Amino acid sequence: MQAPVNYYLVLAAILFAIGAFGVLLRRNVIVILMSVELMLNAVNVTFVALARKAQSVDGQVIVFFVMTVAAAEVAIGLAIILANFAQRRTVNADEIGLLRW
Amino acid sequence: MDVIISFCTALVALLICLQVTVLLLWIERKGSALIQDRVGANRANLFGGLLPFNLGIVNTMMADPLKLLTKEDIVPAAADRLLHWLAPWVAVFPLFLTFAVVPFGDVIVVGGREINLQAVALSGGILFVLAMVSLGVYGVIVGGWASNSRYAFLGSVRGSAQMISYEIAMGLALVSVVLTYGTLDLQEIARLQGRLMWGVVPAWGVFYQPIAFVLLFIAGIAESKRAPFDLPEAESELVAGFQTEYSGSKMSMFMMSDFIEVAIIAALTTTLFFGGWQVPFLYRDGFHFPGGLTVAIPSLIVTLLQIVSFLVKVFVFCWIQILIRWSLPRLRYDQLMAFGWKKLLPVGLANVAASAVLGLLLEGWTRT
Amino acid sequence: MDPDVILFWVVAVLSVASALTAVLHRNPVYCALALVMALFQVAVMFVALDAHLIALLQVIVYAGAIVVLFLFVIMLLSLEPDAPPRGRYGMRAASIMIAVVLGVEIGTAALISEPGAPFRVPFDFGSTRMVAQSLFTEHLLPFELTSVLLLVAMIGAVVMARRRA
Amino acid sequence: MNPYAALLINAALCGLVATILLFMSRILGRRRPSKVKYEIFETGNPPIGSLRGTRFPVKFYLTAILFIIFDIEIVFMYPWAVAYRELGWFGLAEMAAFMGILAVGLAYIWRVGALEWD
Repeated sequence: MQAPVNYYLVLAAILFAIGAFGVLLRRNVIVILMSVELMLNAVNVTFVALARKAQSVDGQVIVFFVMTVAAAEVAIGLAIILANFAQRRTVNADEIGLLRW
Repeated sequence: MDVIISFCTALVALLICLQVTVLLLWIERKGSALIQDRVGANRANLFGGLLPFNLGIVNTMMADPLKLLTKEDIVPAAADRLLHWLAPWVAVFPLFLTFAVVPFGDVIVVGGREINLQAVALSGGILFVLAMVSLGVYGVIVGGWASNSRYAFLGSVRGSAQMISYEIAMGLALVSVVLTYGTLDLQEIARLQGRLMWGVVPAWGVFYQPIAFVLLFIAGIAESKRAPFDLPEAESELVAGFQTEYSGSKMSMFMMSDFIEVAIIAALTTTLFFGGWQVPFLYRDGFHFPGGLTVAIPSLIVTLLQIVSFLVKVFVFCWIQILIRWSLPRLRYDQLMAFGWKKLLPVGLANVAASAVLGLLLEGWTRT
Repeated sequence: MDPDVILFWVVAVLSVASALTAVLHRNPVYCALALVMALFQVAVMFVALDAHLIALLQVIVYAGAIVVLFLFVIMLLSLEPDAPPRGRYGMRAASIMIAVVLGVEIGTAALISEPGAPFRVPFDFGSTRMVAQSLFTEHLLPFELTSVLLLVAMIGAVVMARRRA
Repeated sequence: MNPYAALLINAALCGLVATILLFMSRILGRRRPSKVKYEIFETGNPPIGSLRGTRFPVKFYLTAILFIIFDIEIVFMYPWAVAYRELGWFGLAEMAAFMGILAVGLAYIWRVGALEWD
């Protein structure tokens, strides 16, 4: 692998920005969660790229934990969305507003 | 040169996959007839039946796919066109690819060049198989959703829930296999099974991991969505499940994906539990029987024997799956889920724990 | 041109395109499928960066599980495609601005950081055994905490889902 | 040869075959469009209403979520399984604790009845 690690770091930054853009722009909570996933993945790429640069496998191990957090986040996040949808019939972030019901 | 060799092995892997699938189609027809005591498909013939004899197997194998491929292709007006087209492709592609990592022979040396009879020698072979099988869900989900039909939708929701439920049992079975061999490489696993236990019994995985074998086989059958786990396409309830709105070659691709999954499960059980391409007592230079009897065999024949042994084993397991498919009634949905979550999952976890403890204990004993 | 650099550009174009689709498409199902595409590209990046185990696990976990859950929820709620966005131009402009600034900022930080000379990594870098050694010895505590996190997620999801069932 | 290059060749080949298969009916099959043919199949009845808007039991969703949790657990088990001989009893104890905590979760959801389908 000869493509400099920095290339991948920049690509990760772009993906992270796209994810952040989605979180800010979209009103559909499910799509917002997807954008968060994208951001987490961009971070994973950064970890792995830096792990390679530092020649330490730690960065790869952290990806495991990020994956776990992502899975837990999606599970709980979607559970909340579902419970909320049952109550209010909407997935629009503007209309959900309050976290209490 | 490397590229050409790689292309050839890839082609062989794909052809094995396609041929096994087509053969399965025939075996399914004739086998079901055998089981139900009837003659089975015997009408397909060339030139409108002018030939005095029936061409049998070739006929069915040719006629069935040809018929399906020349049907009209229908996309319902209410469907999501792009996804409707995408779904069969997504259903078939990862399954085709799975065969690339299954070794169908040992590494052979031709003209001073080592050729691995495994299209892709991936070090994480088992994980690759698991990943590709887990991608099979997409064909079902996308197909059912894109059709915009109630039957298709119900079938796809049922189907995907079933597939992911049994994937866990499958994953656990694979973990215990990895515990036994200590590697994720399928070729390595096949090679390790060439040893002998106590000098007599071939060290096949099934002797080390019988429970994992049963788990993997059951989970695999559920994964292939065939009876007794054929709820996603239960004819009597859901017409054809997620493939209701498909016709022609797209429908045949969904059908094919089921058959390929049958073949994959057979290939996987063969590789992990029944020695892969190994023939008992056959080594690179010929047979070495435990009594001291030795039969020398040229290496080309050895390779051929190994490939044939792999294919024979695969067909045996395909046949067992077809036997099961035509013998058992369909489960109810609650039974299906309860079986996956309340039986297979705890058994799988217990099996992993037990094999880990036993493995370490046995290793301690052999060391002292 | 070096095949690795070609690979990088292919992956870069594909991943950015699919990420944009995932973020911008109005139909949530398409978003989810584009997200799978983007996550695949990430898996390819992992392979290129010698993280072979992680790459396969990425496909199993993200494509095989997480996005399936997304699709499930979208299907279970039978969501219509979102209405085209109306008004809120300020908000939209602001989010584009923020995203661009963020990307440029992190991107330059990455670029001006010590130039990445191609390293020779050990032959088995990123191998399963190596990752396992690190994961189960050095990172023992986070690993055990992970199980607690998963337990909480499991219980939480069941409680939330059964609330209305 | 790099296995990933081989994988790429394989993927190209498989993708090509799958694509050819996909378009086979368009090429070989004849087309006789009619209105009824393009309707959704509902055993002969004209379809009523739209599918979009009907919802499904939350059970399916719960299955998917439990699947994710156990999938992650299995993902952690693979590296351990590969290296467990080197890790020895210590690694086994770690994994036992990990599995034990998740087994508690399994017991809980079992007790609560989240695994029941009626």
